[in-house]
Amino acid sequence: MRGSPDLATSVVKLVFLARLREALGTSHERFAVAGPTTVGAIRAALIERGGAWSAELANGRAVRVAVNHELATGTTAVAPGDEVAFLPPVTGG
Amino acid sequence: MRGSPDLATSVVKLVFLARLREALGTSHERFAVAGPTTVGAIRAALIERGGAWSAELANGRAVRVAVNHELATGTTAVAPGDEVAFLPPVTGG
Amino acid sequence: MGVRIQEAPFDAQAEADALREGDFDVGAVVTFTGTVRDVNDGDAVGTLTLEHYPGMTEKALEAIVDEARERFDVRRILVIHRVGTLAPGDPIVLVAVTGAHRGEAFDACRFVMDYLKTRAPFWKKERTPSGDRWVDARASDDEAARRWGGDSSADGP
Amino acid sequence: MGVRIQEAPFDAQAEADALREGDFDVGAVVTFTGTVRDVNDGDAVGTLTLEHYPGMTEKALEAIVDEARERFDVRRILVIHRVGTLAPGDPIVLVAVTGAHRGEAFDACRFVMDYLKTRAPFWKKERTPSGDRWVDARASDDEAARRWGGDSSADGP
Repeated sequence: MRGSPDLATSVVKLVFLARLREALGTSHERFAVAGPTTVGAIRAALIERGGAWSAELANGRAVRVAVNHELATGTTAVAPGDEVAFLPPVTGG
Repeated sequence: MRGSPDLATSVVKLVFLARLREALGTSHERFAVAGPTTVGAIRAALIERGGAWSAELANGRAVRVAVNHELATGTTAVAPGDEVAFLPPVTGG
Repeated sequence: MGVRIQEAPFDAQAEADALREGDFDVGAVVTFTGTVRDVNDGDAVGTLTLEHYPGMTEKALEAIVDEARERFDVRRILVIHRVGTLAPGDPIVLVAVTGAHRGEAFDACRFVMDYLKTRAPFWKKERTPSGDRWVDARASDDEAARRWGGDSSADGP
Repeated sequence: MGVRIQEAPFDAQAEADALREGDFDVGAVVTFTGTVRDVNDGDAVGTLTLEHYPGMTEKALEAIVDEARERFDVRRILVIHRVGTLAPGDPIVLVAVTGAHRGEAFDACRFVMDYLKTRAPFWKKERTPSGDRWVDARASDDEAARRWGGDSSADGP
Protein backbone atom coordinates (compact mmCIF):
# COMPACT_ATOMS: atom_id res chain seq x y z
CA MET A 1 0.00 0.00 0.00
CA ARG A 2 1.22 3.43 -0.85
CA GLY A 3 1.11 6.35 1.54
CA SER A 4 -0.67 8.69 -0.86
CA PRO A 5 -3.80 10.52 0.31
CA ASP A 6 -5.98 8.63 -2.20
CA LEU A 7 -5.23 5.37 -0.43
CA ALA A 8 -8.87 4.32 -0.32
CA THR A 9 -9.16 4.41 -4.08
CA SER A 10 -5.82 2.84 -4.92
CA VAL A 11 -6.55 -0.57 -3.50
CA VAL A 12 -8.80 -3.43 -4.49
CA LYS A 13 -10.32 -5.71 -1.89
CA LEU A 14 -9.61 -9.36 -2.65
CA VAL A 15 -11.83 -12.04 -1.10
CA PHE A 16 -11.12 -15.78 -0.97
CA LEU A 17 -13.95 -18.20 -0.29
CA ALA A 18 -14.33 -21.71 1.09
CA ARG A 19 -11.61 -24.14 -0.06
CA LEU A 20 -9.57 -21.28 -1.54
CA ARG A 21 -9.63 -19.39 1.76
CA GLU A 22 -8.27 -22.42 3.56
CA ALA A 23 -5.68 -23.29 0.94
CA LEU A 24 -4.39 -19.70 0.76
CA GLY A 25 -4.62 -19.16 4.51
CA THR A 26 -6.48 -15.87 4.23
CA SER A 27 -10.07 -14.71 3.74
CA HIS A 28 -9.28 -11.28 2.27
CA GLU A 29 -6.58 -8.74 1.61
CA ARG A 30 -6.15 -5.19 0.41
CA PHE A 31 -4.40 -5.37 -2.92
CA ALA A 32 -2.59 -2.29 -4.25
CA VAL A 33 -3.26 -1.28 -7.85
CA ALA A 34 -1.76 1.57 -9.85
CA GLY A 35 -5.11 2.32 -11.50
CA PRO A 36 -7.70 0.54 -13.62
CA THR A 37 -6.73 -3.06 -14.27
CA THR A 38 -8.35 -6.42 -15.10
CA VAL A 39 -9.27 -9.63 -13.37
CA GLY A 40 -6.66 -11.44 -15.44
CA ALA A 41 -3.87 -9.05 -14.41
CA ILE A 42 -4.67 -9.42 -10.71
CA ARG A 43 -4.87 -13.20 -10.99
CA ALA A 44 -1.51 -13.27 -12.80
CA ALA A 45 0.06 -11.19 -10.02
CA LEU A 46 -1.26 -13.59 -7.38
CA ILE A 47 0.01 -16.63 -9.30
CA GLU A 48 3.50 -15.05 -9.33
CA ARG A 49 3.58 -15.35 -5.55
CA GLY A 50 4.17 -19.07 -6.08
CA GLY A 51 3.37 -21.85 -3.59
CA ALA A 52 -0.33 -22.32 -2.84
CA TRP A 53 -1.12 -19.16 -4.85
CA SER A 54 0.17 -20.55 -8.11
CA ALA A 55 -1.19 -24.03 -7.35
CA GLU A 56 -4.72 -22.84 -6.54
CA LEU A 57 -5.14 -20.00 -9.03
CA ALA A 58 -3.27 -21.43 -12.06
CA ASN A 59 -5.17 -21.13 -15.29
CA GLY A 60 -7.07 -24.35 -15.81
CA ARG A 61 -8.06 -24.58 -12.14
CA ALA A 62 -11.83 -24.37 -11.66
CA VAL A 63 -11.85 -20.94 -10.04
CA ARG A 64 -14.52 -18.35 -10.74
CA VAL A 65 -14.00 -14.68 -10.15
CA ALA A 66 -16.61 -12.11 -9.19
CA VAL A 67 -16.18 -8.34 -9.36
CA ASN A 68 -18.49 -6.45 -7.01
CA HIS A 69 -20.61 -9.59 -6.59
CA GLU A 70 -21.06 -10.19 -10.33
CA LEU A 71 -19.39 -13.12 -12.08
CA ALA A 72 -16.55 -11.89 -14.25
CA THR A 73 -14.06 -13.12 -16.85
CA GLY A 74 -10.33 -12.54 -17.23
CA THR A 75 -10.90 -9.41 -19.28
CA THR A 76 -13.38 -7.82 -16.87
CA ALA A 77 -12.22 -4.35 -15.80
CA VAL A 78 -11.32 -3.73 -12.16
CA ALA A 79 -11.08 -0.23 -10.71
CA PRO A 80 -9.64 0.89 -7.37
CA GLY A 81 -12.25 0.36 -4.66
CA ASP A 82 -13.71 -2.72 -6.33
CA GLU A 83 -14.16 -6.06 -4.55
CA VAL A 84 -12.72 -9.05 -6.41
CA ALA A 85 -13.64 -12.49 -5.09
CA PHE A 86 -12.14 -15.86 -5.95
CA LEU A 87 -14.67 -18.69 -5.72
CA PRO A 88 -14.33 -22.46 -5.96
CA PRO A 89 -17.08 -24.29 -7.88
CA VAL A 90 -20.32 -23.90 -5.92
CA THR A 91 -21.87 -26.85 -4.09
CA GLY A 92 -24.98 -25.55 -2.35
CA GLY A 93 -28.55 -26.73 -2.42
CA MET B 1 -84.65 -60.16 -12.93
CA ARG B 2 -85.58 -63.80 -13.19
CA GLY B 3 -86.93 -65.83 -10.31
CA SER B 4 -84.40 -68.66 -10.66
CA PRO B 5 -82.47 -69.83 -7.57
CA ASP B 6 -79.15 -68.64 -9.07
CA LEU B 7 -80.36 -65.06 -8.94
CA ALA B 8 -77.20 -63.80 -7.32
CA THR B 9 -75.07 -65.04 -10.21
CA SER B 10 -77.40 -64.07 -13.04
CA VAL B 11 -77.14 -60.33 -12.54
CA VAL B 12 -74.43 -57.77 -13.09
CA LYS B 13 -74.19 -54.68 -10.91
CA LEU B 14 -74.11 -51.53 -13.00
CA VAL B 15 -72.70 -48.34 -11.45
CA PHE B 16 -73.07 -44.82 -12.86
CA LEU B 17 -70.73 -42.11 -11.62
CA ALA B 18 -70.77 -38.31 -11.39
CA ARG B 19 -72.35 -36.56 -14.42
CA LEU B 20 -73.65 -39.90 -15.76
CA ARG B 21 -75.37 -40.66 -12.47
CA GLU B 22 -77.18 -37.33 -12.61
CA ALA B 23 -78.04 -37.53 -16.30
CA LEU B 24 -79.38 -41.10 -15.97
CA GLY B 25 -81.08 -40.43 -12.66
CA THR B 26 -79.63 -43.49 -10.94
CA SER B 27 -76.40 -44.45 -9.20
CA HIS B 28 -76.64 -48.23 -9.75
CA GLU B 29 -78.89 -51.04 -10.84
CA ARG B 30 -79.01 -54.82 -10.96
CA PHE B 31 -78.86 -55.82 -14.62
CA ALA B 32 -80.04 -59.27 -15.66
CA VAL B 33 -77.77 -61.29 -17.94
CA ALA B 34 -78.33 -64.73 -19.45
CA GLY B 35 -74.70 -65.70 -18.87
CA PRO B 36 -71.26 -64.45 -19.84
CA THR B 37 -71.43 -61.31 -21.96
CA THR B 38 -69.30 -58.28 -22.84
CA VAL B 39 -69.08 -54.61 -21.97
CA GLY B 40 -70.14 -53.76 -25.51
CA ALA B 41 -73.29 -55.91 -25.33
CA ILE B 42 -74.37 -54.33 -22.03
CA ARG B 43 -73.73 -50.84 -23.32
CA ALA B 44 -75.75 -51.60 -26.49
CA ALA B 45 -78.67 -52.84 -24.37
CA LEU B 46 -78.60 -49.65 -22.30
CA ILE B 47 -78.48 -47.45 -25.41
CA GLU B 48 -81.62 -49.24 -26.68
CA ARG B 49 -83.52 -47.78 -23.75
CA GLY B 50 -83.42 -44.47 -25.62
CA GLY B 51 -83.72 -41.02 -24.03
CA ALA B 52 -80.85 -40.05 -21.73
CA TRP B 53 -79.46 -43.56 -22.01
CA SER B 54 -78.85 -43.37 -25.72
CA ALA B 55 -77.73 -39.73 -25.48
CA GLU B 56 -75.20 -40.35 -22.71
CA LEU B 57 -73.86 -43.77 -23.67
CA ALA B 58 -73.84 -43.49 -27.47
CA ASN B 59 -70.63 -44.65 -29.07
CA GLY B 60 -68.46 -41.59 -29.52
CA ARG B 61 -69.39 -40.15 -26.14
CA ALA B 62 -66.40 -39.92 -23.81
CA VAL B 63 -67.48 -42.67 -21.44
CA ARG B 64 -65.06 -45.13 -19.89
CA VAL B 65 -66.14 -48.46 -18.55
CA ALA B 66 -64.58 -50.38 -15.67
CA VAL B 67 -65.21 -54.05 -14.86
CA ASN B 68 -64.55 -54.93 -11.25
CA HIS B 69 -62.62 -51.66 -10.82
CA GLU B 70 -60.34 -52.21 -13.81
CA LEU B 71 -60.66 -50.10 -16.96
CA ALA B 72 -62.16 -52.17 -19.76
CA THR B 73 -62.90 -51.99 -23.48
CA GLY B 74 -65.98 -52.97 -25.48
CA THR B 75 -64.75 -56.54 -25.88
CA THR B 76 -63.96 -57.09 -22.22
CA ALA B 77 -65.81 -60.13 -20.86
CA VAL B 78 -68.44 -59.66 -18.16
CA ALA B 79 -69.68 -62.55 -16.03
CA PRO B 80 -72.68 -62.69 -13.70
CA GLY B 81 -71.72 -61.14 -10.36
CA ASP B 82 -69.34 -58.62 -11.91
CA GLU B 83 -69.54 -54.88 -11.27
CA VAL B 84 -69.60 -52.75 -14.42
CA ALA B 85 -69.13 -49.01 -13.93
CA PHE B 86 -69.73 -46.20 -16.42
CA LEU B 87 -67.39 -43.26 -15.83
CA PRO B 88 -67.25 -39.78 -17.35
CA PRO B 89 -63.75 -38.44 -18.13
CA VAL B 90 -61.96 -37.95 -14.81
CA THR B 91 -61.24 -34.46 -13.47
CA GLY B 92 -59.51 -34.91 -10.12
CA GLY B 93 -56.25 -33.51 -8.81
CA MET C 1 -45.51 -44.88 0.67
CA GLY C 2 -49.25 -44.94 0.58
CA VAL C 3 -52.48 -43.72 -0.83
CA ARG C 4 -55.26 -42.05 1.14
CA ILE C 5 -58.65 -40.66 0.20
CA GLN C 6 -60.24 -38.51 2.86
CA GLU C 7 -62.61 -35.63 3.50
CA ALA C 8 -60.39 -34.07 6.17
CA PRO C 9 -57.71 -31.51 5.37
CA PHE C 10 -54.09 -32.67 5.49
CA ASP C 11 -50.92 -31.16 6.90
CA ALA C 12 -48.53 -31.36 3.94
CA GLN C 13 -45.45 -30.67 6.04
CA ALA C 14 -46.26 -33.27 8.70
CA GLU C 15 -46.91 -35.78 5.92
CA ALA C 16 -43.64 -34.97 4.14
CA ASP C 17 -41.72 -35.12 7.42
CA ALA C 18 -43.23 -38.52 8.24
CA LEU C 19 -42.37 -39.72 4.74
CA ARG C 20 -38.65 -39.05 5.18
CA GLU C 21 -38.54 -39.91 8.89
CA GLY C 22 -35.53 -42.04 9.75
CA ASP C 23 -34.53 -42.31 6.09
CA PHE C 24 -31.14 -40.60 5.97
CA ASP C 25 -30.52 -41.55 2.37
CA VAL C 26 -33.04 -38.89 1.38
CA GLY C 27 -31.56 -35.76 -0.16
CA ALA C 28 -34.65 -34.47 -1.95
CA VAL C 29 -38.28 -34.03 -0.95
CA VAL C 30 -40.66 -32.79 -3.65
CA THR C 31 -44.27 -31.98 -2.86
CA PHE C 32 -47.13 -30.96 -5.07
CA THR C 33 -50.27 -29.50 -3.54
CA GLY C 34 -53.27 -28.85 -5.74
CA THR C 35 -55.60 -26.14 -4.47
CA VAL C 36 -59.06 -24.90 -5.39
CA ARG C 37 -58.92 -21.82 -7.60
CA ASP C 38 -61.66 -19.22 -7.33
CA VAL C 39 -61.98 -18.95 -11.10
CA ASN C 40 -62.26 -21.69 -13.72
CA ASP C 41 -62.85 -21.13 -17.43
CA GLY C 42 -63.72 -17.54 -16.69
CA ASP C 43 -66.39 -18.13 -14.04
CA ALA C 44 -66.20 -17.49 -10.33
CA VAL C 45 -66.15 -20.72 -8.34
CA GLY C 46 -67.92 -20.76 -4.98
CA THR C 47 -67.38 -24.33 -3.86
CA LEU C 48 -66.13 -27.49 -5.44
CA THR C 49 -67.48 -30.95 -4.69
CA LEU C 50 -65.24 -33.94 -5.32
CA GLU C 51 -66.64 -37.40 -5.90
CA HIS C 52 -64.79 -40.68 -6.34
CA TYR C 53 -65.55 -44.33 -7.02
CA PRO C 54 -64.75 -46.15 -3.77
CA GLY C 55 -62.73 -49.26 -4.40
CA MET C 56 -61.60 -48.38 -7.90
CA THR C 57 -60.07 -45.02 -7.01
CA GLU C 58 -57.75 -46.49 -4.36
CA LYS C 59 -56.65 -49.22 -6.78
CA ALA C 60 -56.02 -46.68 -9.54
CA LEU C 61 -53.89 -44.50 -7.25
CA GLU C 62 -51.92 -47.50 -6.05
CA ALA C 63 -51.28 -48.56 -9.65
CA ILE C 64 -50.02 -45.06 -10.49
CA VAL C 65 -47.69 -45.05 -7.47
CA ASP C 66 -46.41 -48.53 -8.37
CA GLU C 67 -45.71 -47.43 -11.91
CA ALA C 68 -43.86 -44.33 -10.66
CA ARG C 69 -41.71 -46.47 -8.37
CA GLU C 70 -40.88 -48.73 -11.29
CA ARG C 71 -39.92 -45.86 -13.57
CA PHE C 72 -38.02 -43.64 -11.15
CA ASP C 73 -35.33 -44.23 -8.56
CA VAL C 74 -37.08 -42.75 -5.55
CA ARG C 75 -37.50 -43.76 -1.91
CA ARG C 76 -41.13 -43.17 -0.90
CA ILE C 77 -44.28 -41.78 -2.47
CA LEU C 78 -47.43 -40.55 -0.74
CA VAL C 79 -50.71 -39.50 -2.35
CA ILE C 80 -53.56 -37.93 -0.40
CA HIS C 81 -56.67 -36.87 -2.29
CA ARG C 82 -59.63 -35.19 -0.66
CA VAL C 83 -63.29 -35.73 -1.49
CA GLY C 84 -66.39 -33.83 -0.43
CA THR C 85 -67.04 -30.11 -0.62
CA LEU C 86 -64.13 -27.67 -0.71
CA ALA C 87 -63.78 -23.88 -0.94
CA PRO C 88 -61.35 -21.74 -2.96
CA GLY C 89 -57.89 -21.92 -1.40
CA ASP C 90 -58.50 -25.37 0.07
CA PRO C 91 -55.93 -28.06 -0.74
CA ILE C 92 -57.35 -30.90 -2.86
CA VAL C 93 -54.44 -33.24 -3.40
CA LEU C 94 -50.94 -33.83 -2.06
CA VAL C 95 -48.24 -35.83 -3.81
CA ALA C 96 -45.01 -36.12 -1.83
CA VAL C 97 -41.91 -37.94 -3.05
CA THR C 98 -38.59 -38.54 -1.32
CA GLY C 99 -35.44 -39.62 -3.08
CA ALA C 100 -31.68 -39.56 -2.94
CA HIS C 101 -31.47 -36.99 -5.74
CA ARG C 102 -33.75 -34.26 -6.99
CA GLY C 103 -34.14 -35.15 -10.66
CA GLU C 104 -35.89 -38.46 -10.08
CA ALA C 105 -37.97 -37.04 -7.22
CA PHE C 106 -39.23 -34.19 -9.44
CA ASP C 107 -39.99 -36.61 -12.28
CA ALA C 108 -41.83 -39.07 -10.06
CA CYS C 109 -43.95 -36.35 -8.43
CA ARG C 110 -44.91 -34.87 -11.78
CA PHE C 111 -45.58 -38.29 -13.29
CA VAL C 112 -47.96 -39.20 -10.46
CA MET C 113 -49.87 -35.93 -10.88
CA ASP C 114 -50.08 -36.26 -14.68
CA TYR C 115 -51.38 -39.81 -14.44
CA LEU C 116 -53.69 -39.03 -11.54
CA LYS C 117 -55.29 -36.26 -13.61
CA THR C 118 -56.12 -38.65 -16.45
CA ARG C 119 -56.51 -42.05 -14.79
CA ALA C 120 -57.75 -41.71 -11.23
CA PRO C 121 -61.56 -41.77 -10.91
CA PHE C 122 -62.32 -38.40 -9.35
CA TRP C 123 -64.86 -35.91 -10.60
CA LYS C 124 -65.29 -32.24 -9.75
CA LYS C 125 -68.51 -30.32 -9.68
CA GLU C 126 -68.32 -26.54 -9.38
CA ARG C 127 -70.85 -24.22 -7.86
CA THR C 128 -70.83 -20.98 -9.87
CA PRO C 129 -73.15 -17.94 -9.93
CA SER C 130 -74.84 -19.45 -13.00
CA GLY C 131 -75.41 -22.81 -11.33
CA ASP C 132 -73.69 -26.12 -10.67
CA ARG C 133 -71.64 -27.75 -13.39
CA TRP C 134 -69.42 -30.78 -13.79
CA VAL C 135 -65.88 -29.80 -14.71
CA ASP C 136 -64.82 -30.90 -18.19
CA ALA C 137 -61.69 -32.97 -18.67
CA ARG C 138 -58.83 -30.96 -20.16
CA ALA C 139 -57.04 -31.89 -23.34
CA SER C 140 -53.89 -30.42 -21.74
CA ASP C 141 -54.06 -33.11 -19.06
CA ASP C 142 -54.17 -35.86 -21.66
CA GLU C 143 -51.15 -34.29 -23.34
CA ALA C 144 -49.28 -34.09 -20.05
CA ALA C 145 -49.86 -37.79 -19.40
CA ARG C 146 -48.91 -38.78 -22.94
CA ARG C 147 -45.55 -37.06 -22.58
CA TRP C 148 -44.45 -39.95 -20.34
CA GLY C 149 -44.79 -42.32 -23.27
CA GLY C 150 -47.09 -44.83 -21.61
CA ASP C 151 -49.77 -46.69 -23.52
CA SER C 152 -53.07 -44.89 -23.93
CA SER C 153 -55.17 -48.03 -24.34
CA ALA C 154 -56.58 -47.40 -20.88
CA ASP C 155 -58.73 -44.79 -22.60
CA GLY C 156 -60.78 -47.66 -23.94
CA PRO C 157 -62.65 -47.80 -27.22
CA MET D 1 -41.55 -13.93 -3.65
CA GLY D 2 -38.30 -13.61 -1.85
CA VAL D 3 -34.90 -14.90 -1.02
CA ARG D 4 -33.61 -15.63 2.46
CA ILE D 5 -30.33 -16.96 3.81
CA GLN D 6 -30.44 -18.03 7.42
CA GLU D 7 -28.94 -20.35 10.01
CA ALA D 8 -32.29 -21.19 11.57
CA PRO D 9 -34.45 -24.09 10.41
CA PHE D 10 -37.52 -23.25 8.34
CA ASP D 11 -41.09 -24.52 8.41
CA ALA D 12 -41.70 -25.46 4.78
CA GLN D 13 -45.46 -25.71 5.22
CA ALA D 14 -45.83 -22.36 6.94
CA GLU D 15 -43.70 -20.79 4.21
CA ALA D 16 -45.72 -22.40 1.42
CA ASP D 17 -48.98 -21.39 3.11
CA ALA D 18 -47.79 -17.81 3.44
CA LEU D 19 -46.72 -17.83 -0.21
CA ARG D 20 -50.21 -18.63 -1.47
CA GLU D 21 -52.05 -16.68 1.23
CA GLY D 22 -54.91 -14.67 -0.20
CA ASP D 23 -53.96 -15.63 -3.76
CA PHE D 24 -56.98 -17.57 -5.00
CA ASP D 25 -55.66 -17.81 -8.52
CA VAL D 26 -53.22 -20.45 -7.25
CA GLY D 27 -54.01 -24.01 -8.26
CA ALA D 28 -50.57 -25.52 -7.81
CA VAL D 29 -47.95 -25.33 -5.08
CA VAL D 30 -44.67 -27.13 -5.71
CA THR D 31 -42.00 -27.34 -3.03
CA PHE D 32 -38.52 -28.75 -3.11
CA THR D 33 -36.67 -29.39 0.14
CA GLY D 34 -33.05 -30.45 0.02
CA THR D 35 -31.88 -32.42 3.03
CA VAL D 36 -28.51 -33.57 4.38
CA ARG D 37 -27.81 -37.21 3.49
CA ASP D 38 -25.79 -39.34 5.88
CA VAL D 39 -23.66 -40.74 3.06
CA ASN D 40 -21.90 -38.94 0.21
CA ASP D 41 -19.61 -40.56 -2.35
CA GLY D 42 -19.53 -43.68 -0.18
CA ASP D 43 -18.45 -42.04 3.08
CA ALA D 44 -20.50 -41.49 6.21
CA VAL D 45 -21.25 -37.82 6.79
CA GLY D 46 -21.35 -36.59 10.38
CA THR D 47 -22.10 -32.91 9.90
CA LEU D 48 -22.16 -30.52 7.00
CA THR D 49 -21.07 -26.90 7.19
CA LEU D 50 -22.46 -24.47 4.64
CA GLU D 51 -20.69 -21.25 3.78
CA HIS D 52 -21.82 -18.43 1.51
CA TYR D 53 -20.51 -15.11 0.19
CA PRO D 54 -22.67 -12.47 1.87
CA GLY D 55 -23.86 -9.88 -0.61
CA MET D 56 -23.18 -11.90 -3.72
CA THR D 57 -25.20 -14.94 -2.72
CA GLU D 58 -28.40 -12.95 -2.16
CA LYS D 59 -27.91 -11.21 -5.52
CA ALA D 60 -27.31 -14.51 -7.28
CA LEU D 61 -30.46 -16.06 -5.80
CA GLU D 62 -32.53 -13.01 -6.73
CA ALA D 63 -31.21 -13.19 -10.31
CA ILE D 64 -32.18 -16.87 -10.50
CA VAL D 65 -35.68 -16.14 -9.20
CA ASP D 66 -36.06 -13.25 -11.65
CA GLU D 67 -35.02 -15.47 -14.53
CA ALA D 68 -37.49 -18.16 -13.44
CA ARG D 69 -40.29 -15.60 -13.32
CA GLU D 70 -39.38 -14.43 -16.81
CA ARG D 71 -39.33 -17.96 -18.23
CA PHE D 72 -42.36 -19.45 -16.49
CA ASP D 73 -45.92 -18.31 -15.90
CA VAL D 74 -45.99 -18.61 -12.11
CA ARG D 75 -47.35 -16.49 -9.29
CA ARG D 76 -44.75 -16.41 -6.49
CA ILE D 77 -41.36 -17.97 -5.78
CA LEU D 78 -39.58 -18.31 -2.45
CA VAL D 79 -36.04 -19.53 -1.82
CA ILE D 80 -34.66 -20.17 1.67
CA HIS D 81 -31.11 -21.49 1.98
CA ARG D 82 -29.51 -22.32 5.29
CA VAL D 83 -25.88 -21.74 6.25
CA GLY D 84 -23.88 -22.96 9.23
CA THR D 85 -23.52 -26.48 10.56
CA LEU D 86 -26.21 -29.07 9.81
CA ALA D 87 -26.69 -32.77 10.64
CA PRO D 88 -28.00 -35.62 8.48
CA GLY D 89 -31.75 -35.26 7.99
CA ASP D 90 -31.66 -31.48 8.41
CA PRO D 91 -33.25 -29.41 5.65
CA ILE D 92 -30.76 -27.26 3.72
CA VAL D 93 -32.82 -25.46 1.13
CA LEU D 94 -36.46 -24.78 0.31
CA VAL D 95 -37.77 -23.67 -3.07
CA ALA D 96 -41.52 -23.05 -3.13
CA VAL D 97 -43.45 -21.98 -6.22
CA THR D 98 -47.12 -21.16 -6.62
CA GLY D 99 -48.90 -20.95 -9.95
CA ALA D 100 -52.24 -21.28 -11.66
CA HIS D 101 -51.25 -24.61 -13.25
CA ARG D 102 -48.89 -27.39 -12.28
CA GLY D 103 -46.69 -27.66 -15.36
CA GLU D 104 -45.16 -24.21 -15.07
CA ALA D 105 -44.90 -24.47 -11.28
CA PHE D 106 -42.95 -27.76 -11.55
CA ASP D 107 -40.69 -26.30 -14.24
CA ALA D 108 -39.98 -23.12 -12.31
CA CYS D 109 -39.17 -25.00 -9.10
CA ARG D 110 -36.81 -27.35 -10.87
CA PHE D 111 -35.21 -24.53 -12.84
CA VAL D 112 -34.47 -22.59 -9.66
CA MET D 113 -32.88 -25.65 -8.03
CA ASP D 114 -30.80 -26.51 -11.11
CA TYR D 115 -29.49 -22.96 -11.39
CA LEU D 116 -28.99 -22.59 -7.66
CA LYS D 117 -26.81 -25.71 -7.69
CA THR D 118 -24.50 -24.27 -10.33
CA ARG D 119 -24.69 -20.49 -9.87
CA ALA D 120 -25.40 -19.61 -6.25
CA PRO D 121 -22.27 -19.09 -4.15
CA PHE D 122 -22.65 -21.74 -1.44
CA TRP D 123 -20.03 -24.25 -0.42
CA LYS D 124 -20.38 -27.43 1.61
CA LYS D 125 -17.76 -28.96 3.87
CA GLU D 126 -18.38 -32.46 5.18
CA ARG D 127 -17.13 -33.96 8.39
CA THR D 128 -16.41 -37.65 7.75
CA PRO D 129 -14.62 -40.33 9.80
CA SER D 130 -11.53 -39.70 7.66
CA GLY D 131 -11.58 -35.94 8.25
CA ASP D 132 -13.13 -32.76 6.90
CA ARG D 133 -13.43 -32.24 3.17
CA TRP D 134 -14.92 -29.70 0.81
CA VAL D 135 -17.61 -31.22 -1.37
CA ASP D 136 -16.74 -31.36 -5.07
CA ALA D 137 -19.04 -29.85 -7.65
CA ARG D 138 -20.95 -32.46 -9.61
CA ALA D 139 -20.84 -32.74 -13.38
CA SER D 140 -24.48 -33.91 -13.16
CA ASP D 141 -25.44 -30.51 -11.73
CA ASP D 142 -23.84 -28.71 -14.67
CA GLU D 143 -25.75 -30.98 -17.01
CA ALA D 144 -29.01 -30.32 -15.18
CA ALA D 145 -28.52 -26.57 -15.55
CA ARG D 146 -27.51 -26.83 -19.22
CA ARG D 147 -30.74 -28.65 -19.99
CA TRP D 148 -32.57 -25.31 -19.66
CA GLY D 149 -30.62 -23.99 -22.62
CA GLY D 150 -29.25 -20.88 -20.94
CA ASP D 151 -25.84 -19.46 -21.77
CA SER D 152 -22.94 -21.01 -19.91
CA SER D 153 -20.65 -18.00 -20.16
CA ALA D 154 -21.17 -17.43 -16.44
CA ASP D 155 -18.62 -20.21 -15.98
CA GLY D 156 -15.97 -17.69 -16.94
CA PRO D 157 -12.78 -18.36 -18.81
